[in-house]
Amino acid sequence: MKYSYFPGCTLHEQSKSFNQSTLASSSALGIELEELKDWYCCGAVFPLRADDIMSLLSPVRTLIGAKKEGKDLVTLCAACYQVLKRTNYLILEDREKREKINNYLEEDYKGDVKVLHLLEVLRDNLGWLGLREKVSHPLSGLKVAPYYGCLLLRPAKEMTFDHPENPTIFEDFLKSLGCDVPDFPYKTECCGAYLGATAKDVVSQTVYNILHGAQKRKIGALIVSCPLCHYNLDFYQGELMKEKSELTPIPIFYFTQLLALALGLSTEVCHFEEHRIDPLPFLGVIK
Amino acid sequence: MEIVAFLCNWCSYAGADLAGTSRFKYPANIKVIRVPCSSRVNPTFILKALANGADGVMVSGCHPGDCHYTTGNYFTRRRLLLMKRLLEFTGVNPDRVHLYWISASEGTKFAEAVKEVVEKVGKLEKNPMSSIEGEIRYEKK
Amino acid sequence: MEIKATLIRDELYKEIEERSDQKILNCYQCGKCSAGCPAVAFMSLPPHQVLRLLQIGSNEEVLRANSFWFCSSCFTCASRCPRSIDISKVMEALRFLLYRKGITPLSQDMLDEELEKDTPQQALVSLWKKST
Amino acid sequence: MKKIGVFVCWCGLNISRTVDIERVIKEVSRHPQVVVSTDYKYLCSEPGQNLIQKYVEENELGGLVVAACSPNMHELTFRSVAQRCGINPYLCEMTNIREQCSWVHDDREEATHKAIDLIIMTVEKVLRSDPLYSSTVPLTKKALVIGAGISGMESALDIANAGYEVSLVDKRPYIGGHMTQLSETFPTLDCAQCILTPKTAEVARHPNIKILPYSEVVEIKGYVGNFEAKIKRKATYVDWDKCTGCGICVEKCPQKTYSEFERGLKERKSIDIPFPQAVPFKVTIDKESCIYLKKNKCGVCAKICPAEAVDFQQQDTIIEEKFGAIVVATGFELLEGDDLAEYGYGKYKDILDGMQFERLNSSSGPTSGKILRPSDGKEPKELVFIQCAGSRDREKGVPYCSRICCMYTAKHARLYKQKVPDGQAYIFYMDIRAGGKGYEEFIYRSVDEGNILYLRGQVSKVFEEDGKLMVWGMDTLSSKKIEIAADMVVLANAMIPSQGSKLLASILKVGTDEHGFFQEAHPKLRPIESLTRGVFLAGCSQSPKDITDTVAQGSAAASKVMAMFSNDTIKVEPVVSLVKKEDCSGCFACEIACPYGAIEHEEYKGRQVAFVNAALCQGCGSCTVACRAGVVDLMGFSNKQILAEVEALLWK
Repeated sequence: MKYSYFPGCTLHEQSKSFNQSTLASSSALGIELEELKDWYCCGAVFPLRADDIMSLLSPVRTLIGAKKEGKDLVTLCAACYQVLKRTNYLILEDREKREKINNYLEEDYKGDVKVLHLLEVLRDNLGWLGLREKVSHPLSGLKVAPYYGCLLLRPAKEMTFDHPENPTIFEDFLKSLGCDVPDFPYKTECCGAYLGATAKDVVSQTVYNILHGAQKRKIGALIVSCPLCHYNLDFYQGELMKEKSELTPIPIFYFTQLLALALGLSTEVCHFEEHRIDPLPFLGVIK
Repeated sequence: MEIVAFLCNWCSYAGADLAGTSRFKYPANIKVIRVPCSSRVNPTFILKALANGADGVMVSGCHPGDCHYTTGNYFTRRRLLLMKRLLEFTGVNPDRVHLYWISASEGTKFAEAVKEVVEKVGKLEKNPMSSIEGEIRYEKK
Repeated sequence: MEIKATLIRDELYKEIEERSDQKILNCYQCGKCSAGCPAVAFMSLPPHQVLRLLQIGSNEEVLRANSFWFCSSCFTCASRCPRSIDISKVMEALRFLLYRKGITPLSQDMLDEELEKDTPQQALVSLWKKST
Repeated sequence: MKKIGVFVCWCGLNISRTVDIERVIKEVSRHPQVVVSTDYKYLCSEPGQNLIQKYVEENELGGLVVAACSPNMHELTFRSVAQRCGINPYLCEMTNIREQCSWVHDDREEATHKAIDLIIMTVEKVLRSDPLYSSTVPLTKKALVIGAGISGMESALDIANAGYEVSLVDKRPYIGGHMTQLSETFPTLDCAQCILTPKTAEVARHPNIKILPYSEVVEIKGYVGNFEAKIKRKATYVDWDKCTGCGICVEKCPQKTYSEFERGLKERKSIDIPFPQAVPFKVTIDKESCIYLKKNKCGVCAKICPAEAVDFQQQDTIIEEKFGAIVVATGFELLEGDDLAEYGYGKYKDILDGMQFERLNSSSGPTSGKILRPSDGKEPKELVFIQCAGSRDREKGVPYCSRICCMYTAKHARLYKQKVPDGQAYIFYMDIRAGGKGYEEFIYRSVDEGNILYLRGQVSKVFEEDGKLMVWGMDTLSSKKIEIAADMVVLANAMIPSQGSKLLASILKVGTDEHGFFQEAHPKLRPIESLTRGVFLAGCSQSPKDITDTVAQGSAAASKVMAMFSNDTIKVEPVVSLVKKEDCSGCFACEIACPYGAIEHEEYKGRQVAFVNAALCQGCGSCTVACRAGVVDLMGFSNKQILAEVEALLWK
């Protein structure tokens, strides 16, 4: 199983924990992720203005790069996934925009690259049962809930990742690793995204709501697939702990970190040193 | 400019009536021929209209899936598609023929559609057939 | 307030509709967008009111609001709107109108070096693109 | 050539304001075949009609052109005038110079020109019109009513009381439909069972009604007056002739399964009578869950039945019967599934739909009429109702209004308050649609008596938190986000057509609208008839409606059937296709185009040719275009007529 791989800026730079745990576990599962030779920043946010064609050029260039390599394109960061997938959708559905965009490019792009999230690859190529068989160190005893956030799921018509209100793909993944997965209604609530710098109060509030909701349900840890969700839930959690005595630490994992652990890979690929909320005490309860 | 419109009785003709009851204005170039279903429109009728000098032809039926006769408009859709290709092949601008789906409740849509057809056909040159000496209308009494 | 045809559908209204590619009048004011919005508590106008004020032509009042700077484009509103309005696109259009006038929540001193070091690139790029 | 009379109507000022009528009649009179060209203020009036008659008699006219309003308005009027004058009605045509001329054009010159052109076109058409005659076919005076809910029963009773036989089919093992599940009805709070059971009993014992419960229509052939139906009687695995309904088998059956009647609030036995007032009062075995039918074990019911009625060998049987008319009364269902995911529907036990709440309220329901939470049996003190759950939602649910939810939600809240006096009911609503007799008054009495707090807005999300249901909604009147920690949430789910409607529609060859409701012939003037003659619509099969309207439509459908049955034969419209059989090559391309199966095969000079069954043909003309040789033509809209119109229009 060979795929082109688009790490995106954040995985490439800051979130080594996400990138390296992904690469290590993928290769352990026989999934070859080959980084695109030629890729550009996706732009982080999908342009929402009808007349904003320029912001689409960089993701389209990346898609053209992937097309040249002839393989499906795998990405992990929720923002990259959203931008690439919506760009592709737009190119396929909106002829007028497609023509406009192609006017700016050296070669035409018709929307024919398949953009996949690693979870989709696991589900469709390995299967949840197949994954379960590969797990050497089941994470039984860990009560972990998924935190989907916004960008993977919405808008559902364009993303077609999972049901926008009742997604289950992360749950299936966690169950395959042996985790105990409780109901977590906050899993699709927004973490505040990029508002940290300009509207810190919003992020503090949304993160508090999510963590408090998790705590009420005795959830030990959350998994994410977005570096920004991770940052908000992890970093702001540290800040909130200073003021809110009722909060207990809830480590935030990238889903690939737990995957690496379940596959018995070395904890080094997980780069736990990047975390503000130390996950090690929590991991101690693995049976 | 002369435009012949074939309207199905159940949806589009009623839609045109609604445009009337709602007093939506549209150009007078359009002359309507009522047919029971858009699938009654034989491509021959369209060719005849064009050959006799009509600058444009409009065909309108119920929305796909809403045909009064269940499936008639699906036939229309396929026939007209083919017909337009034939026109192109024979050197007639296929933009002279326009197909619409207008329901009985879409009076505005009908008025807009007529304006659209008149505008589009207006951009084409006058049908050369119209200057050919035609039949004499009737003997004056 | 006085309402007149020329007032309620002015150039600004048309520009918002065009840039967002959304029809504002489609909104029937159920408030579902506001009820699910993660940042509604911080907004001076809840999203449904932004749309309502645009409908009645109170555009200036809308532009004085702070709501769009608290919108994180999480698309919760868009995915639940029974009238198929993508409110996040309306918010984006409003942000654009403002930062074209030079109004932005960003300031030079906002990101100290410490923060810049830790904040993911994704957040910085997003913030930049959403505020300027 | 026939002599044509042209009559131009002023329609008061409606036409004459924009069209120069004097000029029109002058221009038109120059046509050689037009011998009369005249005008009148209101041609449709009595003196107007007499005027036409006078001219016909004086000039021996052979065809009439009436230039007035739309033929959809007055074609029938003027065709009967023609008939009265001894002219075949199909030699009278209308020119629409009102809706499609004077009302849509401002320029007097242009409108006048157009009117002249349109009239000349019609003259040319009438010159090529042939007299057409309606034919008649015999008629089977027996009706099939599909669906034995309140509208189907009403229909069946009316037809039966008029002295005609009726077969009443229902897919459920009992008659009465959804109304059997209801507790009280708005706006009078009548007990549903109390007003329904006398009707079910009457239906069951009526000598002219044959009830066929647990049956489905699987095939319909034929045409108006002469439908041939195949009805499948599903195996109940119990001989109903022997079953006395004693219920011993139900008591002893060890297998439990989902109860449709209780909407999952209570389980039922695999062999069961759905409810104590069921008609017929007979047991049915659910083959999906029965241990004996699945694994060939158990069979305790067969052993214990004192009447020896259980018969595991029973098979589905097919009944074939002829009917003259069909009434479709297949009712509704509630929207379920992922479309309502944000409300936690299907995920949390204490989130109920309206029908489940009816069952909770019903004294014969799972809680004997007490309002208790399904999760823990506690009495809910904070109860949130959400209207428009899936209705008026063009993104996920259905775009239409389900019409009854405003009313039954008010009823629910009021009944709740009666039963839980210290409880509080909240209703999230968008608009209150209470357009019915006594409805608005009912809403406000409910607010008054039930102390209901109406919150104007929608709910965005419902989820479980701290043992409660957290409701995030909006009150758009105060612009406040509302958070309620509720004990129970009741959704007014959208009404959708009942399962199988689409399939039935294709069996009956009638149309459905985009949502799957059966399509009426005309939304205003023919709401009871389907687009297939002899098939009538009643109740929620056609669109969401309340019991009052459902009953009214059931009766209306019956009266249409009775009007048909009051004749011994049935008239067939002459606007049908006709095959020139000497030129037919027998390719049967027309057969593919025909949506009604009206094209039949006929032997002609030793070969197979097409033949149009006039009783089945609806006159769409699709076949005429499909015919490669052009030997199929449509009477009343013939090729020569339409081509003459095209030519006349383009005369210079």
